[in-house]
Amino acid sequence: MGDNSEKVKMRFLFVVTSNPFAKDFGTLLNLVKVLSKRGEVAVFFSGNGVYYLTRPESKILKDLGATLLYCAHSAHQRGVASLADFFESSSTYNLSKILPEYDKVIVFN
Amino acid sequence: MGDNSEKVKMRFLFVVTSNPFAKDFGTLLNLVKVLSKRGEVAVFFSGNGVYYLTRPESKILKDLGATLLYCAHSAHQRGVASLADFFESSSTYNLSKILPEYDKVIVFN
Amino acid sequence: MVNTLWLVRKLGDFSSDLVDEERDMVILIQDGVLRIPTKKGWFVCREDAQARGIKVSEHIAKSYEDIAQLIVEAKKVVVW
Amino acid sequence: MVNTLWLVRKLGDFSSDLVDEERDMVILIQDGVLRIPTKKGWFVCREDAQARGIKVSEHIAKSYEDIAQLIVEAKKVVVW
Amino acid sequence: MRKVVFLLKGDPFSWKAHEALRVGLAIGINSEVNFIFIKDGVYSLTRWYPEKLEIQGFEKLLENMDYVNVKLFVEDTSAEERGLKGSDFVKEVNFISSEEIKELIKNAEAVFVW
Amino acid sequence: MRKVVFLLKGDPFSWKAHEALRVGLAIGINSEVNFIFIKDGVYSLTRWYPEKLEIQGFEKLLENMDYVNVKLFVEDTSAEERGLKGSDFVKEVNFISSEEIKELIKNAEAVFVW
Repeated sequence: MGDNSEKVKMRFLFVVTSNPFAKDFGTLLNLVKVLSKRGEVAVFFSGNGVYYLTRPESKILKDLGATLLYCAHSAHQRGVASLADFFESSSTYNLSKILPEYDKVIVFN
Repeated sequence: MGDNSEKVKMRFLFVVTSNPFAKDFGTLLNLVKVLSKRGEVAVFFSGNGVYYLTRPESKILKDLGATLLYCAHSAHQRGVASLADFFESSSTYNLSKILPEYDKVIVFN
Repeated sequence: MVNTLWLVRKLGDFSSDLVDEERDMVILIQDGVLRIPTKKGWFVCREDAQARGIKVSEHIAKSYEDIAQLIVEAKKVVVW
Repeated sequence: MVNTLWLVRKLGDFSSDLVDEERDMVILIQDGVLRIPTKKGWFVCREDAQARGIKVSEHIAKSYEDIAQLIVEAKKVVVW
Repeated sequence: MRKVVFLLKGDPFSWKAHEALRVGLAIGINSEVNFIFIKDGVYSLTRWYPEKLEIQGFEKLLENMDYVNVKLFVEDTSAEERGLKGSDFVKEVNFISSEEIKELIKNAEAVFVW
Repeated sequence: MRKVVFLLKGDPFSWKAHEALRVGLAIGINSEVNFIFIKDGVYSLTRWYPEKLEIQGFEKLLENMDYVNVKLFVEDTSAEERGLKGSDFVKEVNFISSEEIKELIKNAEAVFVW
């Protein structure tokens, strides 16, 4: 993993299933901030993580340049809809497909 | 507390600040089920508890006859709106006012 | 009469020194039922144990109906 | 090179026997910083400690910039 | 006035702690609240920086506690074990023993555990 | 195929455990997943009744594990301490020691802790 870090940008994938009004929120922000300077960052929200779709401060992640994906199944189950157009509807199947394309996977459950 | 239980119906107040996709959900359901046979039940949702407003299964609580209140401030902060008309907008100030009217207070944080 | 009815969800985290052994009652609920109590005045929620496939002796089991009655009778309830 | 970079949020719950003392690094983050480590290879997130008003010796402090660099260099990251 | 006990037992730098104080402040308008910090919960009252943790500050809530029926307590052994003394807290607090907490809970009509 | 380890360490009868299995199943389509149950997490694989807990059942997820690259492991001491043996689990599991878990984590390219 990361053997080509000098040639191509390193890619970081976060998977977040914890609630946005919990302690992981600040940690995620800090890590996305420092890692987005070192490569590409994507965050996949699933489970209770889809509540990030409704927390206004989630925009900071977008402003840092991160790609924001969410599990449509989890969102539907929780009656959550994204009001923001910068969250992209996705699925755990898609997570499975993209995971091997990332150099580092960082999981907040 | 509860001295007049034979004359008037006993009143039970639940305060819930935990997430609906957590273990308290089933416990709350079970307790509301057995207590609503013994008196009046109200549930006040605050903090992460306002996510109950979006969980479809919350309707079971209503069907059991419980009054469902929520902290409008918490809901606003989380970008949560109730799609269901059986949740009544309220506040912690109102919680403060009504608390002394209840015989038993049961809190799930 | 029970003074405080303690409903305990997480045993590891519970400050059991706050329990008044003479007048209180403790009932383990949720995943609290995974640890069977041996103390006097401590019980296990029957349905919560059954739902988890945990066997509990009848003499320390309390049903939700029992718990409701205890809530009515106790001075107050503390959920830990 | 670090094999596994462990970011530990809850120390009480952490299975530290899974750490490879030779090749891994442990950094306490979030409320994990309330317990100052004494083991070799264990560090504390500087900003997380500062935000909580906790003082940490410089030789065991790692900033978020340090952590980012370690994430880049480590084979993988485990958040506990 | 109802006698209510609040027990904050952990997660001192969190939205949960914020919520505990916010609800406690409100309940204090119409009830008598003994708000007790135990275990890691005692850190809530120390000097820390919520804005760095994306959490709303507690100052306003703590300030307003003076105008309602809320009394703040810190468990003595919890403070001691963490090397915290009176001057480490942002507000004047009352130290209280485990035995006294037990007594307050015994006499309470409602208890909120956070 | 990426080598991925899943560690479920608690909350066996929860939406969190459900989510762990759901995500693990999906990841197992394109990666090699070693899904390890430790501590109270081992109860997830015993006979219990999710419908009584307002949780979706795990049967379907566990059944489908056979069609993807997911191998299920139960830590031996965690099972032993809880008096659980092979026949107590709803699926055939592999028992694994703490040392072997350490080895799997060492060789993994990504680790999901639940």
